[in-house]
Formats: sequence, structure tokens, C-alpha cells
Amino acid sequence: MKRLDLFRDVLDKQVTDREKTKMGRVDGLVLELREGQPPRVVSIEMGFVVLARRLHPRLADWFLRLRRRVHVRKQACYSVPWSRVLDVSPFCVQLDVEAAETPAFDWECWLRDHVIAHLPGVAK
Amino acid sequence: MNMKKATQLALGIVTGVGGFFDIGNLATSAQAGASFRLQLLWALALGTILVIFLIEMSGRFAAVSGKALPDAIREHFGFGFWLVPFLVLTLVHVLVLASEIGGICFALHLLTGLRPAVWALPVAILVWLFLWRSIFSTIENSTSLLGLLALGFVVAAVQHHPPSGELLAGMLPSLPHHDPAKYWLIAVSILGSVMAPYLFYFYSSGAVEDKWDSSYVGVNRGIAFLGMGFGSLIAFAAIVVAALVLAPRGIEVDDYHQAAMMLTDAFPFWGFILFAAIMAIACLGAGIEVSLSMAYTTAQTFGWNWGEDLNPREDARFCLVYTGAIFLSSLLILFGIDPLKLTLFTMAISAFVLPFVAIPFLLLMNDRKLLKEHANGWISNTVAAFLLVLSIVLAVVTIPLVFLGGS
Amino acid sequence: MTGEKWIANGVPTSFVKTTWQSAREDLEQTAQDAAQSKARPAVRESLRDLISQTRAAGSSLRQAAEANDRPGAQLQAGRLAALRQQFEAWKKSVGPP
Amino acid sequence: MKSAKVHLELLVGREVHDSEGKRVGRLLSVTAEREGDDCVVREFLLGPAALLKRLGITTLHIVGFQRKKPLAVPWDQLDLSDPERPRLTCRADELKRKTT
Repeated sequence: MKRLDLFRDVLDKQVTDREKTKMGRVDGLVLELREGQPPRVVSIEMGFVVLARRLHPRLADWFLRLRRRVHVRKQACYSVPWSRVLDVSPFCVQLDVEAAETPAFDWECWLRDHVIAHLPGVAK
Repeated sequence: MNMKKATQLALGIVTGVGGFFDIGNLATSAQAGASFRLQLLWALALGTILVIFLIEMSGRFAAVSGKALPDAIREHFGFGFWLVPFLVLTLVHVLVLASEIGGICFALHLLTGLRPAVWALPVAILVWLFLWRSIFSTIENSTSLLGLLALGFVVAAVQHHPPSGELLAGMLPSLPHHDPAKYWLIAVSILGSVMAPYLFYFYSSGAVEDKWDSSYVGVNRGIAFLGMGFGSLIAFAAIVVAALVLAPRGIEVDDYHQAAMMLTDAFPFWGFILFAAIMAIACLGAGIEVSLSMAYTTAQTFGWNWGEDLNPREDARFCLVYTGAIFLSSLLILFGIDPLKLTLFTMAISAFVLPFVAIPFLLLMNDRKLLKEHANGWISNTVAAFLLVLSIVLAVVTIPLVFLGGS
Repeated sequence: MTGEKWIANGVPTSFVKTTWQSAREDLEQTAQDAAQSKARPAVRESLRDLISQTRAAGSSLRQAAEANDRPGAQLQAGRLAALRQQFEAWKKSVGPP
Repeated sequence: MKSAKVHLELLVGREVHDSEGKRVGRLLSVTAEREGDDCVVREFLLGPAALLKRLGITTLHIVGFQRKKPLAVPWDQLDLSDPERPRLTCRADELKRKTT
């Protein structure tokens, strides 16, 4: 897709990794304003704190304070450089990453190892 | 229509029939029949027509766009717009799930005499195991096949030979002769129980799970019309039976015990057992659908991996949503909340949150860029617009009614 | 209705117990409402009398069911049906609450 | 001017004024083009639909909401240095009528 409407075709879009594993949504988009040149999309941002900031800045601050005490994800906001975007389709924004290695999957892996693994009937 | 689609159509209809009837329909139908005989049939007819269109639209949208409703709503309208409906609907779904679990517990209470609260945890574990161990198609088909047992109501209704004059009169909206607040509250609750929000999110996610594409629009229409149509037949029959068994004895249903004897006239010996079996199975099927619907909606909202066919290790968060939902809602029953009062209150609230369901429909189904020629025709649009107006009226009317109607 | 169904072997004994238990809760509730209501003393008196008779008939029906005594249950079921008639009549005489 | 960063998701539906403070419309769409690894903004679309902002709706392709045709603003005529108050670099009527 050559021409993109950043709001409609990218923002809030489902994000997937190389093998099309779902790994979250485009919660934020960062532009870089350059002198005398058109603004450039720098990165995609994902994470609860990004969503919180969209609702209200104070919510985001509160969320960050909460993270100091308890957090699973290494970084609150996982930002991916636009260069890693493989494809933008009506279904998803595909990134050239491996989902399990990214912070987007921290919660998923933590819950899998600490909760799911202990429940009956699950292959280790 | 190749073989695969034919079987999917047949299965879809069975799921529609089996999956339609749940604790909400049972409770509201029993109350409507016992208190107002056949006068409230129009509310069920109206709800059925609307739900047929809404289910058809949900399926068509998922088939053509390949996206389930929550997924598309977040993407099209942004997180800000979707967050409030999402939180409200999640709360409603917890209440609906608690009512379904309460229904199963009460059915077991009928059969064993043990208090419903005693059964809360074992039932929660049973519902959870259904989801944890089996894949999507087995869930959908097994509970719905058992759900056909509810056709017992239709047999009973036919045996009671309902007066056709009164039947037809009931199909037309009419004003109540006595305690209007209760009449309108039951009417609203019937609409709320028939157009339960989880139905649409579950159905559209199911269409994506079954990998439908735009060639399924015909199958989808058949399932919506026949599945929902036959499904509502059972609720009709339940009203008729309640009207011909409970009303003459002056019994109003404000406790499930009274409803439990509805089938004993038609089936003297095993009518009571049949009622308990229908109640348990209908609630089990619906409870599974509600918990799955919550997991789908949450996972799609935040973009997590989802799919009932995946092994729990692959979609931990998806599984933990339905696990958490099941045990959280079973606590309500554990604390001994009266299952019937909880169900009626939940159905009224389901009617109250209808605008949150109706608005996205009108907007999404007219997105020509996504749906191309399958976008809404003028008929579906008028129905969707009518539903929006109705849902706003219901939202305004429901809360005062809940206090006046004394549910 | 429960008595009638139990006699016809339509419902288990445990059901009679639980139905009577929840019916009694409703009765207590009605009794309390009646006590606080501002209706004329004569009206309140007749209602209280109806309630106590229903309470007696109900519990003896339960005992009959537990003792598997069908004739006994038949008697109580008849009394309860009659009491319901009286209650309907009483409601009409008092007019809408 | 160091390269300022702007969070686009916070600009959804933001009200835009022209250089003289006259209200021009709301930011409803940002059109960009992919060039190799880069993605460069070409123009902004301003629409009249205030309702869309309150509902937080990010798409303008909704039947019946597009009374006036959206106003296309080339990238170099919108100053985003202060994301709270995006402003045109000229008067509304001076906007170059670029046919998109």
C-alpha cells in the first residue's frame, strides 16, 4: 500500500510479527518534524501507558508511578522504528520482529510461565 | 452450495436454536406468561426480528471483512470511543455469566435439594473445563445439540392447545390491564434477553474462527433467519406454557421454584426433571458463549493472540480472561444472591446498554470501503436505525422501571 | 400447586421442602408488611389469621411429604387451595394495595 | 530547530486555526507515502465534523457525516510545533488549492 491514511490504515491497527502472530495494536505513532522537509513517521508505539496518555496525561503519569512498584514489562512503552514495518494491509501492520522476544509479549510469557503452566491439563 | 457450506448451514441453524435459549429467555418468558398470559408475545416477536437482522449483519461483516466486531470497532473508531462501551459491556457480561451459572446451580438444586450456592464452584469448574479442554467447534456443536432438548417446551405448548385467538392478539402490542410498571419491565427484559450483546460479538468471532469469507453471506443469512427464528420458537413456547399452567393457578414467578413446575402438567412424571435438564443445558451453553465472548472482546481490543482452537500456552491472556470471568461471576452465586432476581436485573441492564451495541452497527455496516457491495442495503439500515432509536428509548425507560417494577 | 404435584408423584420430596422454605420466607415478608401497614385493624387481623393458617397448613404438608403420607398431604393441599381462595377474596375486598 | 517529535494519536480530531486564529476545521486524516524504509507525510485533511472528535472517531468514511468537503492542507502549511494548538502557516483562504 503506497499511500496511507495514518489514522485509518495504521493507528489502532492490529500488529503482527513475521509469522503473523498477533502482538498488540498500534497505540501510538511518532512523527519527526524536520526543517523544510515533510514530517517523517519515526516509530510505532505500543503499550498501556500509550493508551492511558491518549485518555488523559494524568492517567499516564499515575500508570507510570504504578509501574515503579510492580511491573512485568521491561519498558512501559515498546516503540518500534518504522523501518521494521514489513507491510501495512487492511488486516494488520506486520513487523519484521519475533513477537516472543519483544516487550509486547512480556505479559504473555510471564502469565504463561507463572499461571498457565501450573493449571492442570497443559502440556509443559 | 458445496457440502462444506451445507453442513456449516445445518450446524449453524442447530447452534442458533440450541444457543438462542438461555436463562434470560427462560426467566422472562416464565414471568411474562405467568403474569400477563400471552399479552407480551409481541415483545418477543419484535426482539426476534431485530436479533435476526443483527446476527445477519454481524456474520456478514465478519465474513466479508475477516474481522470480528470488537476488532473492527476499535480499529475504525479508535480506543477512546470503544473504551467506555467495552467496560460497560464487560460488566454486563459478568452479570449475564453469573445468571447463567446461577441457572445451572438452581437446576442442580431442583434435582438434589442442595442450596444453589453449594453448586457455584463445581459448576464454575465444569464451565471452565469445557473451554479449557475442547476446541471451538466441539463446544459450539455439543452444547447446541443438547440445547435442542429445550424443544420440550414446544411439545408441551402444543399439548396445551393455546387459544389461537389469544395467541394472535398477543402478537400485537397492547396496553396492560393491571400493574403497568411490571408489564413494561418484563417487555424491556424480554428485549434485553433476546438481544443480548454477547450474541453478536460471539457470532462474529465464531465466523472468523470458522474462516468464513464473502462466499458465506448466503449461509450466514440462512443461519440468522432459521437459527434465530427456530430458537425464538422455544421462548414463545415457554411463554405459552407459563400462561396455560401458572397463570390459571394465579402463580406469579418471583422465584424459580414456581417456574420449575411449568412442564409437570404436560409431562406428569418427568416434566420436572425435563425442566431442570433444559435449564442446566441451556445455561451451560450460554455460559460458555458468554465467557468466550468476553475473552474474544478483550483480546481483540488489545490485539492479543486469540482463538479457541489455540493451545492455552499460545494465548495465555485470552484463556485467563475467560478463566477469571467464570470464577469472578460464580462468586456472585456463592454469596447466595437469588438467581432469578439477578437474571431479571441483568436482562433489564442488557436492554439499558443496547445503544452501545446499536451505534457501531449503523456506522460499521455502511463502510463501503471495507464491505464493498456487501454493505448494508436500505432494509438493514432502516432496521439498524430503528434499533438505535428503540435502544435509546429503552435506555431512558429501563432504570425507572427497574425501581418501579420492583424486580 | 406443589402439594398437588407431589401427590401425583410429579416432584421429589426435596422440592417440596425447598419450595415451602422459600414460600415461608415470602409469608414472613408479607406478615411484616401487614404489621407495618396502615390498613384498618380488622383488615390486618384477618390477613394475619390467613397467614398463620397458611403457615400451619404448609408445614404439615411438608411433614406429610417427608413421612410419605399421601392422604395427609392431600388434606393439607386441599386446605392450602381453600386458603388461596380466601386470600383472593380478601385481596378483592381490600382493593388494590 | 531540533527535530521535534509529535505524537500523532494525540492529534486525532484536534481543532486547527489559521494564522489569524480563525477556526478552520478538525484534523481528521493524515495522508502519507511510503518511500523505501521511510514514510513521509504528504498532507492533512481537515473536516467540519466536530461530532467525530467527541466520539473519538478516527475515520471520516461514514455515510452522511461529510457535509462539507474536507479541506486538504499540504504538509508545509501546517505548523505542529505546539501539538495542543496546530496552526496553519497562512490564512485559510491562502491555502494552495492543490488537487489531491
